[in-house]
Amino acid sequence: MKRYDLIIVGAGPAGLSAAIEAAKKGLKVIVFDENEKPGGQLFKQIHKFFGSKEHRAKIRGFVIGKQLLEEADAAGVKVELNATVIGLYQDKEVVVKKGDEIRHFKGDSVIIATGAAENMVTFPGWTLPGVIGAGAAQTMLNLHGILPGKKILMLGSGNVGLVVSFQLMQCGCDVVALVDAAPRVGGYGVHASKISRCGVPFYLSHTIVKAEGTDHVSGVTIAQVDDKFKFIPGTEKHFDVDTICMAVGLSPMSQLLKMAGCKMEDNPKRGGQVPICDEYGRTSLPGVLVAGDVSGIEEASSAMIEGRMAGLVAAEYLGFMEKDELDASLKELDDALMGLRQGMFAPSNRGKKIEKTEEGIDISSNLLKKGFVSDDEIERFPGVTHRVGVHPVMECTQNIPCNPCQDACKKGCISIGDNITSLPVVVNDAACINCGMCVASCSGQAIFLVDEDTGDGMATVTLPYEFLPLPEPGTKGKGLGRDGKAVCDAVVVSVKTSKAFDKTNLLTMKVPKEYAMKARFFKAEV
Amino acid sequence: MDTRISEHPILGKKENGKEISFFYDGKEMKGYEGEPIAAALKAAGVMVHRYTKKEHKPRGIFCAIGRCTDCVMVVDGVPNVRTCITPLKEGMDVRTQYGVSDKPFDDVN
Amino acid sequence: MNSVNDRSRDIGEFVPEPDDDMLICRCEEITKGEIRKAVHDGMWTMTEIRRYLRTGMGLCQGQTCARLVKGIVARELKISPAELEPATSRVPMRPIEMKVFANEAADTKEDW
Amino acid sequence: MKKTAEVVIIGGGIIGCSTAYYLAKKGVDVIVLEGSDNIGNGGSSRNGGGVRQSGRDVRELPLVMYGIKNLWPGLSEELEVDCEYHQEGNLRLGKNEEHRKILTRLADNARAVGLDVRMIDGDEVRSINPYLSEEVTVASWCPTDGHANPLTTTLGYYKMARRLGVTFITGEEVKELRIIKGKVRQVITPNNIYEGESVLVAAGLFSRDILTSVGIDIPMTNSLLECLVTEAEPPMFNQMLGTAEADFYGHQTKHGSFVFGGSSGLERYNKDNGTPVNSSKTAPCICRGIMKYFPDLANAKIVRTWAGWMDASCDGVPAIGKVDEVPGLYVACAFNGHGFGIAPAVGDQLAKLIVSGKTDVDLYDLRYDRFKAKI
Repeated sequence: MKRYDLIIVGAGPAGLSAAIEAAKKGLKVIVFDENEKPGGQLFKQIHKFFGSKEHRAKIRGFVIGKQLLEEADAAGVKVELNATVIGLYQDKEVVVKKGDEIRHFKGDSVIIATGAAENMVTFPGWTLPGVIGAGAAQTMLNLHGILPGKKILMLGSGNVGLVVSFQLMQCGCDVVALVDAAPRVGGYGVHASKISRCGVPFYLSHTIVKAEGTDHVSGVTIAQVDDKFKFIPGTEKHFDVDTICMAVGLSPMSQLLKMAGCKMEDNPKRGGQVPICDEYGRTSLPGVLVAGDVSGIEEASSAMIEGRMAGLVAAEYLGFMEKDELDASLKELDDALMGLRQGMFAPSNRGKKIEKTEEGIDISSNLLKKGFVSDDEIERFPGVTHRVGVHPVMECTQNIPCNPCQDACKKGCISIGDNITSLPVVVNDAACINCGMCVASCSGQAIFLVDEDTGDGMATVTLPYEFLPLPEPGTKGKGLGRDGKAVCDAVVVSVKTSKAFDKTNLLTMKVPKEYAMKARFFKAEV
Repeated sequence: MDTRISEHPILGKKENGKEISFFYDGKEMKGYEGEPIAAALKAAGVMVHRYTKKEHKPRGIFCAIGRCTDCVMVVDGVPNVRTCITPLKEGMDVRTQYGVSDKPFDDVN
Repeated sequence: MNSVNDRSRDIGEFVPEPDDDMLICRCEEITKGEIRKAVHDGMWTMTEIRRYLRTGMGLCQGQTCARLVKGIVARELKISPAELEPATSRVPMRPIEMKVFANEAADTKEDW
Repeated sequence: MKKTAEVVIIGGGIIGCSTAYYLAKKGVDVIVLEGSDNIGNGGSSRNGGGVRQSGRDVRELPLVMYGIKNLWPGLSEELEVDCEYHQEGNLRLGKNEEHRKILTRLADNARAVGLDVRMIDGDEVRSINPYLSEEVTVASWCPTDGHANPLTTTLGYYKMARRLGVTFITGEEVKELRIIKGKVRQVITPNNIYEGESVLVAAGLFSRDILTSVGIDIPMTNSLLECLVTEAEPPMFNQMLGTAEADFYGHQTKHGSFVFGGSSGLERYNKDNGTPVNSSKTAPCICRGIMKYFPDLANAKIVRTWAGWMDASCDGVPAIGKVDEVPGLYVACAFNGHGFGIAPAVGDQLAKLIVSGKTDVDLYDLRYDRFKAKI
């Protein structure tokens, strides 16, 4: 039977990262993926990633996908696509279907990096065409260039729900509501703010009563729920929609491991049924490893590190590297992983109600309940200051592991410090030159350049703008508040694009000066 | 608003395959070679892929990645083909699936 | 790990609920009420439920409903879902045509 | 937790469940102990669903004929579950002279004990089942054979027995039996000791080890059998099928899927990883076998495969009945991969035997101590 040093199932961020590391150590590696294209979910992720440089922060997911593929190719990794692993048998035998035949392979080691599957919730009408997973929306939009619908309700306020809502709007869809049964927004506040200011209303403590329609979705009714998740009569709201997206969490796709006889556990903290494994992915079966979401739901950034760890462990297991060398490498990767697992959204904080930032500042309650920081709350955060002339306003109010803004400003206006989760601070004595690099570098699109008084009773606000068409200078419209409601008249001064901005355009609008700290989005007059 | 995204603010213009013809319930339609059958149908406004066996209820795209098997149709005479991951080919005969065949139920037209 | 399970333990009577007609297994069209009733008929494991009702035995093999069914069964038994062992995973991970499954490529083939 | 009953049954498979049900119907107090976490977890849930007389050894034929005549027809109503019983015949297929010889011998033996089974030619085979390929030239045809759903039938017996007050305890692995004052009395598990006036060992493959504890040995071995099931297809045929070569067997279920079992020849030597799992070689082999007979099924998609341990005796038929030398002890094991169809009859007769000491069908040929040296 054909034998490889290492067989990897899944060519997503974890699988590819594992393959690269292992191949660099000299292992003969093959990666199988059932999809037509590699990269797992990376090619559907068009937003800039969080983290620091070592985590490939501020690079868009699909670009990271391309980078990984190039690295895998350079390292001599074989990636077999349209190759469905139909079973992981005893003795580390992998059976693969490709085209009109199946093949048997043996791996001296096997890494399972099959990722996760979407969870679903039920409500009357949930089987109607038009009710889809948020992942399905992302696949249709970003891989196939097709709109899943035109008027959409998103269920779920985790990062997936928030990010996909933004992606839908980027393609011109109307997201009529973002609904979550939980009383607080689950995902990053910056992701929520990004869609709030575009006018998406948030309905927390609400869920779907029913989807309406005969052959496909034509509407949806939601209602408020009490603390036991029971509907409160009389709170029903109806929306005309053609699509309902569900973004209600992910479950590890660990079936292959169970099939192979790995010891499994149901671990709610890891998202469901997972193999029992150590921190480097070793399962109960010698030589069978796991990496990425299959062993616990996290982000692509951590999946890449876990993949690298598993690849190295496999290399050492098969004698391609020494134990000391492995330990040293793992130590480094441990630190990188720890960096990502910090802050308010760290896996260890799941389910905890966090009231204050690490700096001791009260978290914006409006952000958690409505998806945006209110005008009176924003002033208490260290990224928000007032100065004469143009200066950065960083509406970053939660401790998340991310620091590209600090490096983006060559003038040293922005400081995060060594603790990657600290809130960015404006360093007052440095001079902002209005270059816009901070605005473009912020993965959360939370940085604005504001000149609070241009002398004529007006102010300018520069904001990140990732929509088409780009408005021409002179375009008249409205300045929208953080809640997405029109607060004032606004005129576009300029729209700057640059390769360095990586598709994040910088739209500068002029607004009456009293709205300098209120207007955060521009909407052209129709 | 067209269902196909002509230009994306981040991904730019999409490179499509060759435009080809296929048949949906006998009706000629256009799509791009190699895109999933489901994408071509979606672009043409088709929502219902099948009607279920027991309850005769409509189903369409749900997961879009070949897992849930809700979007299956009868393709070139073969039932239960996952249209969300099956590439479109010139002249393909794609039919609504009723239960496990392309023979309509009496109560669904 | 087996844990001793007395199937005579009192789990109360089956009480109909308003959403009993909610479809849970999309492939086999099994409702919440059918699953709840099966628990009261003595089907206390995920494996017994699927063998008795066919939940998760359809084309997708439980990819969508497994988690939902588990929640319903656990609630009926008044235990945590984590206590319920999922049904066994089996080959093939995706549906595969008989002619393809039958067609084993020769080991000597060297293209990949 | 209840630990004493008139009858303690070891094994929650279809034999244990059906015996418990028929005993409970007679008012007998029963405890069933199942070693795994699931009722019906062995062959009961892993077989091909045949309810068949033809092809069986004449020693077990009277018992299965009794069940098909008296029990199977009303079973769905009785168990309040759809057993999906179809009595539309069994075709045992052959392709050559050698097959004809095997089939003819089996048919002759069966006719001798009164079963209606006859040899038919290829054309008649295709008039019964038009999907069979031209390669099929001969078959034995038994019109009173059929098939049913092993999952719902097994769990149906369990459900009804439980409803009648039988105590079922799963995850209770029996380690030994104890004789007290000359009579079997105690059933010992790692956690508990159960007591019964009578004890039935119906634990499949595990029966041998359990019986060993009271000095009874039934020569049995194991073999890993494998099955597969397709997606639902439009209804094609209702017969149960087998072949002279025994390379595959199966039927189309009410649901529309095809359930087929089969062999690769490696069954006796396959291993498992703690639970019975498929070998990588068997399913492809079964598929090739099926396609030779049913070219139309080439596009049918397999959605699942599974494996199960078969308890095989050295002479191919089960050991059923009273263990004379250990008062109070009964056995029903070593069903050799065809225990499902016969199970209702076994349960019914064992219940009668335990309660009254009498059976309708003579079980003498199946007694536990029949195994003798060849010379």
